Amino acid sequence: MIEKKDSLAIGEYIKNFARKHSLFVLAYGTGCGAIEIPPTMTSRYDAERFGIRGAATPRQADVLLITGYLATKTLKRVIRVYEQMQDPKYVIGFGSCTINGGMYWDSYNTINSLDKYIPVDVFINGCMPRPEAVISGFVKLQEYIQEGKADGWRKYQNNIEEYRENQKRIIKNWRMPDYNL
Amino acid sequence: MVIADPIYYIVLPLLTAFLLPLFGKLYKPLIGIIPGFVFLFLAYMSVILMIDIRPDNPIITKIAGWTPPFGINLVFSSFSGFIASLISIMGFLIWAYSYKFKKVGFDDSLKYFILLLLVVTGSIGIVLTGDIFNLFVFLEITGISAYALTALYRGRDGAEAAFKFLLIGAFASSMILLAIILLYTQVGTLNMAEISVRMHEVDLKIKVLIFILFFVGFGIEAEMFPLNGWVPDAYSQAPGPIAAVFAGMVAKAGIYALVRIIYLMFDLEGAFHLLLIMGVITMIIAEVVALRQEALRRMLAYSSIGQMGLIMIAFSFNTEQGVFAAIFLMFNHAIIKSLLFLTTSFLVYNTKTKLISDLDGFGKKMPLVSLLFGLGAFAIVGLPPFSGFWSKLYVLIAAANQHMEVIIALILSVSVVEIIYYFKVISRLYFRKASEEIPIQKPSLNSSIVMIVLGLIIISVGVYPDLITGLIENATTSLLNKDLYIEKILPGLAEIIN
Amino acid sequence: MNWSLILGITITIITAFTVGMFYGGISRKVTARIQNRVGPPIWQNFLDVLKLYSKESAIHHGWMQHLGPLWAITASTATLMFVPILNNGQFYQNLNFSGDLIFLMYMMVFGQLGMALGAGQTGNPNSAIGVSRGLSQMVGYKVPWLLALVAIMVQYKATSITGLIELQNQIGWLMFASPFAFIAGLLAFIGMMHYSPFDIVFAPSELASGPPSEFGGKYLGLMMTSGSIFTFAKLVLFVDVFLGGASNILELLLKTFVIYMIPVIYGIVSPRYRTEQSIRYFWGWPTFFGVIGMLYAWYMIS
Amino acid sequence: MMNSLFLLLFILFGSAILSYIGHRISETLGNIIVVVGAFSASIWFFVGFETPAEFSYKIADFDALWSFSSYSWIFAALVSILSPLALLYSTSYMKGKERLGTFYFNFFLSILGMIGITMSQDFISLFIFWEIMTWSSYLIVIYLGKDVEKVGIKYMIFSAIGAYALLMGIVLINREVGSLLIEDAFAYFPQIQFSTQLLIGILLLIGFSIKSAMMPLHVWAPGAYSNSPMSYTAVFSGALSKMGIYGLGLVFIRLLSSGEFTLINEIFAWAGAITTLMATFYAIIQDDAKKLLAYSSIGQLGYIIVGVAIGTELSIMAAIYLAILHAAFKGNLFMAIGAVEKQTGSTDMTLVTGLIRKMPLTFFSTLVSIIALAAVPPLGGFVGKWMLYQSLLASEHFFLIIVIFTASTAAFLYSFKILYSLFLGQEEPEFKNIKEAPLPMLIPMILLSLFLIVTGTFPGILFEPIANGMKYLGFNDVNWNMSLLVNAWGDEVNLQHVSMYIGTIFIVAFIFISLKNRKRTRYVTTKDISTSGEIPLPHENLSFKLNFYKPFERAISPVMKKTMDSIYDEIGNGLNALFQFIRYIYSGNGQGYALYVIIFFVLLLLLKNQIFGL
Repeated sequence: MIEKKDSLAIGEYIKNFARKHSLFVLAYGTGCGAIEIPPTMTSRYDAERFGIRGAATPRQADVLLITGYLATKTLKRVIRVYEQMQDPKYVIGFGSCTINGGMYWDSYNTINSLDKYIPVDVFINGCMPRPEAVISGFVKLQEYIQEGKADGWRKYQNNIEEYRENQKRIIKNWRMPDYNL
Repeated sequence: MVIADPIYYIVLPLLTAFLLPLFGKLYKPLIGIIPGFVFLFLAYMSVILMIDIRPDNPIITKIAGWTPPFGINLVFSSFSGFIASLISIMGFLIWAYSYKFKKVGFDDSLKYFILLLLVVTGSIGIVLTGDIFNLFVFLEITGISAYALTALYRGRDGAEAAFKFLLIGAFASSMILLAIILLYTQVGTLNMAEISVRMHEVDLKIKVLIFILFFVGFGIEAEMFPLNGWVPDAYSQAPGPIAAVFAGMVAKAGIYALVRIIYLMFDLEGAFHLLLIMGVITMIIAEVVALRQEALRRMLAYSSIGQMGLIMIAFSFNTEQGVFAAIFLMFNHAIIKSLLFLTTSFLVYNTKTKLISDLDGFGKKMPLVSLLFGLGAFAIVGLPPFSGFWSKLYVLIAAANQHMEVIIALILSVSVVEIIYYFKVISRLYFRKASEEIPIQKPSLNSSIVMIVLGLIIISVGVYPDLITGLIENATTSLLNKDLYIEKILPGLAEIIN
Repeated sequence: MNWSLILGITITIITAFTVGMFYGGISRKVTARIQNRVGPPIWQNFLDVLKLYSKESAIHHGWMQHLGPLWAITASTATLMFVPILNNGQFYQNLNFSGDLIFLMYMMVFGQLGMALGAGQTGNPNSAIGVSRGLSQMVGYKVPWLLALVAIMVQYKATSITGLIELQNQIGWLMFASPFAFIAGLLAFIGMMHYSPFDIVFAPSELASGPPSEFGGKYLGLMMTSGSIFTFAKLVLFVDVFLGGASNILELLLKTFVIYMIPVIYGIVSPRYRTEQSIRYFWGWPTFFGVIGMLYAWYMIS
Repeated sequence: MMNSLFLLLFILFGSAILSYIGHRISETLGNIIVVVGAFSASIWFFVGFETPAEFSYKIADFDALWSFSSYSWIFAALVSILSPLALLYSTSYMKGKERLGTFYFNFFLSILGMIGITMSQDFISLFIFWEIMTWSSYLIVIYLGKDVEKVGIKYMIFSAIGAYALLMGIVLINREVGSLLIEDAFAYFPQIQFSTQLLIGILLLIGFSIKSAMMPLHVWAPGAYSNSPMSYTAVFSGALSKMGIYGLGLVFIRLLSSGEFTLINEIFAWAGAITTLMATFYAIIQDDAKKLLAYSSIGQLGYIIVGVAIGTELSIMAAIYLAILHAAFKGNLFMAIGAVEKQTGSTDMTLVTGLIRKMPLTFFSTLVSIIALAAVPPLGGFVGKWMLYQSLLASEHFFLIIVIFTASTAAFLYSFKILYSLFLGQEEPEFKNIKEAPLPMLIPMILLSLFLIVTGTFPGILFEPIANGMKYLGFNDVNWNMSLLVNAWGDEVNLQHVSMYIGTIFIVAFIFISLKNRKRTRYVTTKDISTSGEIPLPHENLSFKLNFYKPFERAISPVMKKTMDSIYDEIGNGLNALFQFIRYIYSGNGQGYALYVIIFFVLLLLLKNQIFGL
């Protein structure tokens, strides 16, 4: 498998610097939280200052932003989108729903904690978090990237069986080819 | 060469025609065989005669020893001889094609061969005779036997066609007779040569009247518009070989007579103009009408009318090239159109309705016949390397040297129409799936051989036209200098009169 | 082996890349300022490309997609090679004496064709739609562009750019010498830069960024590189033809920047055309000016 | 005597007959005969003529002369290179069809016709060979029996019109010059009075330009090209249409050499340009690959007509170069499409898709030919276009260059469409087990592709014979370089630099992108695309094919309203109505006919003064 790299190597530093300052976000607007993305991106809070910009397709994206609760149906799509992204890739869980199910904690068709199904690098809590919180979450992600600690994608590759197990437990009709391994 | 004498052209077929019933009483198959020998002899004789015939030594036969202008005489010049041999050879081929013609029962075959012999006699007589009244007589022989042949099937349509033919033919004979009478009152002789010498004595108005009578009369035989109402019915109702006879012999005899009259007897400038105009009209209307025909044989009939129009145009130029082209056209048209009619009779016989639309996929069913039909079609629309191309080319060259660009354009645009309807048929024959399987009557061996021979003639003349051009040049010269003709028939008469 | 030539080529490419990247960043900055935002730093595009190159995985749907970006960068650098960067530049003179305008016009579509093939193989409907739009629009803006260039070629009897530059050193800039051709060329140039309202090819909100929508990682990085080089090449070409080229690098930067800002600022304040609207637009006024320019040229030579 | 020219025709005709017989016996034998005959003929053509052979004879007292002029040699070489390849291809393409004997018989006959046209130095044999070529090609066009009435008859009508215009011109030349030798015609033509010169010129031009599908006379071409078997269409569009170009060259440069005919040149140049533009537009909106290629051939021929009609040294050179190249790439394209048709059974671009990984070599040859067609450097098409534009610039045809340049830009649209729709895009399960085309079909395509690639960098290979040929046309000192293009004003394009640079950069970038994290670069199927998380099922076709250029169609819709076809159809209907009316003259009523006779007689009597001038 992939050996742990020495994060002090200069090349790695430059790479991380670049990754950190250019985050192409694929905002997966599932729940109500999606409404917070436009103000984050536009003039009021201008996330582009940090090099954050929207990406059109998962092929180009670095960050998968899950805004809100995930129904089991939606989870399938999210997994597929995540697997279509190119490494290194990061996931930001947005709002309480992604952490513990939030107000849908006992719903029959939503998942409670996103982390069991795809590796989340940064959670932003709140129901729902304001743009300031979102931006601070991104900044946190940038710090992690710089330090090389945002390695959810490696974790996903290493423990793929475990993740698949969890995913298949939720998704009954599993009709997905195995991607990105 | 004692046996080779033009008189046999007339005597033999005539006698045979009258004696044929007796032979039939003796031994029935003779009915089919005897005419064959006659035709064979005629063909052989014409070959022998044509070998050493030149424009300056026509063979002149005086019937019953009376010298012209008092007696009847047959003139076998290069021109008349060429047409006569053409007719006799065609006669032999058509006999060979049809002496076991399935569709004709026995007693019919007796009539059939008698009438065939008579038609040949008449047409050759028209061509060979040097006497105007005699020409009329032969015309009547041809006409009457042609009417009878048209109605040979005794069908309702056949009878109707024959009646139309008869009606219009009657006009022809009466007008020609009237013309002959007027002419006799004017010049007091019936010998064509002498007439042509004495013609300048005739008053112009009467001359024109006589010419118009002749023109209309022979125009009917020569299928000139609008006198050709009989043609489509006659061609489409008569038995297949008979249509070929009409195209190859009767029409040729008619146009021959017309040309003979115009070139030999009347030195009218307007005559050529009239011929040109009528030729153009005939050609255009006939081809255009042929485009809209559904029945195959009617289409062919109209197309042969168009060809006759083309021949008239070529004759009307009154130049050497024009006459050359015209004679070449007559030859080609006789061969090709006969081939087309002979093949068509098989094609049509195997379709229930006689329409073009029934011919789908015959290329598979009857490969030989379809191939030969296609060959004939290619030849008649004038595609190289087939014989039709050369005659068309010569017509165009003649027209060009007359500075008649418009005529060229007309001829060519009409040829486009021709191409359209012939290629419709070809594409149906070969490139359509057969509609339903009906039992096919294959052509018998002799018919196939005849058709193949015709096809070979077409191809060989097309690839190497010099086979035939020599004869045609002789014919041209012998038609064009009439003084030589007169001199040969009536030595010294011209000096006596002038 | 001509080392100085190879060195020159390398430096030219690097210059073009840098300048193109900075221009892109500047345009983003300007956009942000006009929208009353702070906007990214002007070196943002460098970071993006660097990030894309530092991606660790990549996917492709077959050889054509693998070759598409190569094709693009080959074409863009080749275009750059045959455009004289500086007038007197012994240094930047690469191969520009062995190419002329007509050659360049064909060279410029070479890359687009390659990109289109690459995008075609991904099998993504959005890519195909983007390509169809792009090619259609190309036919649109080629007409006034051609009219402008042909007017100049026939008026000054030269098809090589170096010849045109030498000529402009004597008679002054062509944008004043033959103004109508300049107008037509400029309007066509705006379309050529694919900024709004002519950004129907990449239209992010409709087409998911169109042709490149299946390209990620190194492929996207290579495409962005070639895009920046191509931008610079086009700018230099325009400056050479109409603004008399540039004698030193600063002048070149100044002129190209001015020309570059026109489509950018025009784009920020205008919405997006539909494809047939854009084509009809180019066949409208720009073509009219082109025809006027052509007639003017005709009048001048006869 | 067995003249070498005569022998060439003899070989062709013999192989026609033999292949017919052979195919009657067994298909394999027939195919062997076909291939051997074709290749021996072309080998004899290239090897057997060390000395300029001549064969003169008289047919029906016309002088006829066969020999290759250096100009006609080019076209003969074109035919004898392309036709054996097409026949080799055909042996595999036509496998299992019926009536193969007829097909190959006509195929050889049309080759014979083309060779004959190029070798005949007198109008009469030229016309004979022309007609042989025409009717044999007609028989092949309707060979498959697809809408014979419409396409076949249309082709035959237009060919007949062209041929008869030619014939009329020939006859008039015979009258004016008194000989049918082409050289005599050139020599004595200027003495003819001007109006006749004009008439003859126009007639000959019409006759020749119909075969090369010029705009108002082009309507036969799309159907004819797309209906005949592709193996023949390769020759039909590649070589047979060039016969028209050959004739146009003769007429424009040699016959109408005196300066009074510039108007005709202008008219034909514009007609060619309009042809190019409109044909390109029609090609863009086609959905059948055959039809698309047919229209694109018409368009390409338009360029060549422009080049010939302008008539300057450079433009003629460009025209001949483009003619040769068009033969190569369009033959190649038709063969490739034929291969696709053979393997998948359809050329409908909305159905066939994603064949690139199934038929890579076919895709390669298609790609090369498309690049050559679209005139993208560094392949050969660019060279021809460049020379054409330069000649137009130098001869001050400003708006002409705009029109054809726009057309060549629009050509990118259909070029991409044909590549994308057939080979790229989604790979559908129904085409899962398509195999690459068999070897006899591949070899010709590969050879032609290599030819295109080489001529792109070293056009001089072709310039040499072209320069010889132009001596015959009267351009004595044509200067050409092996791989350097120079225009009238001394501006140049160095093709070696171009291709060297492109090659280098391409290789460098290729190495870079292929080596960069090679381990983690993977191939994924075309079903794995970003469809906002949805998973496309195997039967869901996601490729975008139908109305591919709808916006462009909307943009150009005003000029596409009235097609030439509809106009001709209206004319045809009108004529049909007229003929139907005339047909009723023959009412079938005996009394009516009798009445005609009377009326005619009376009319003659009434008009006798006018007719006989009494």
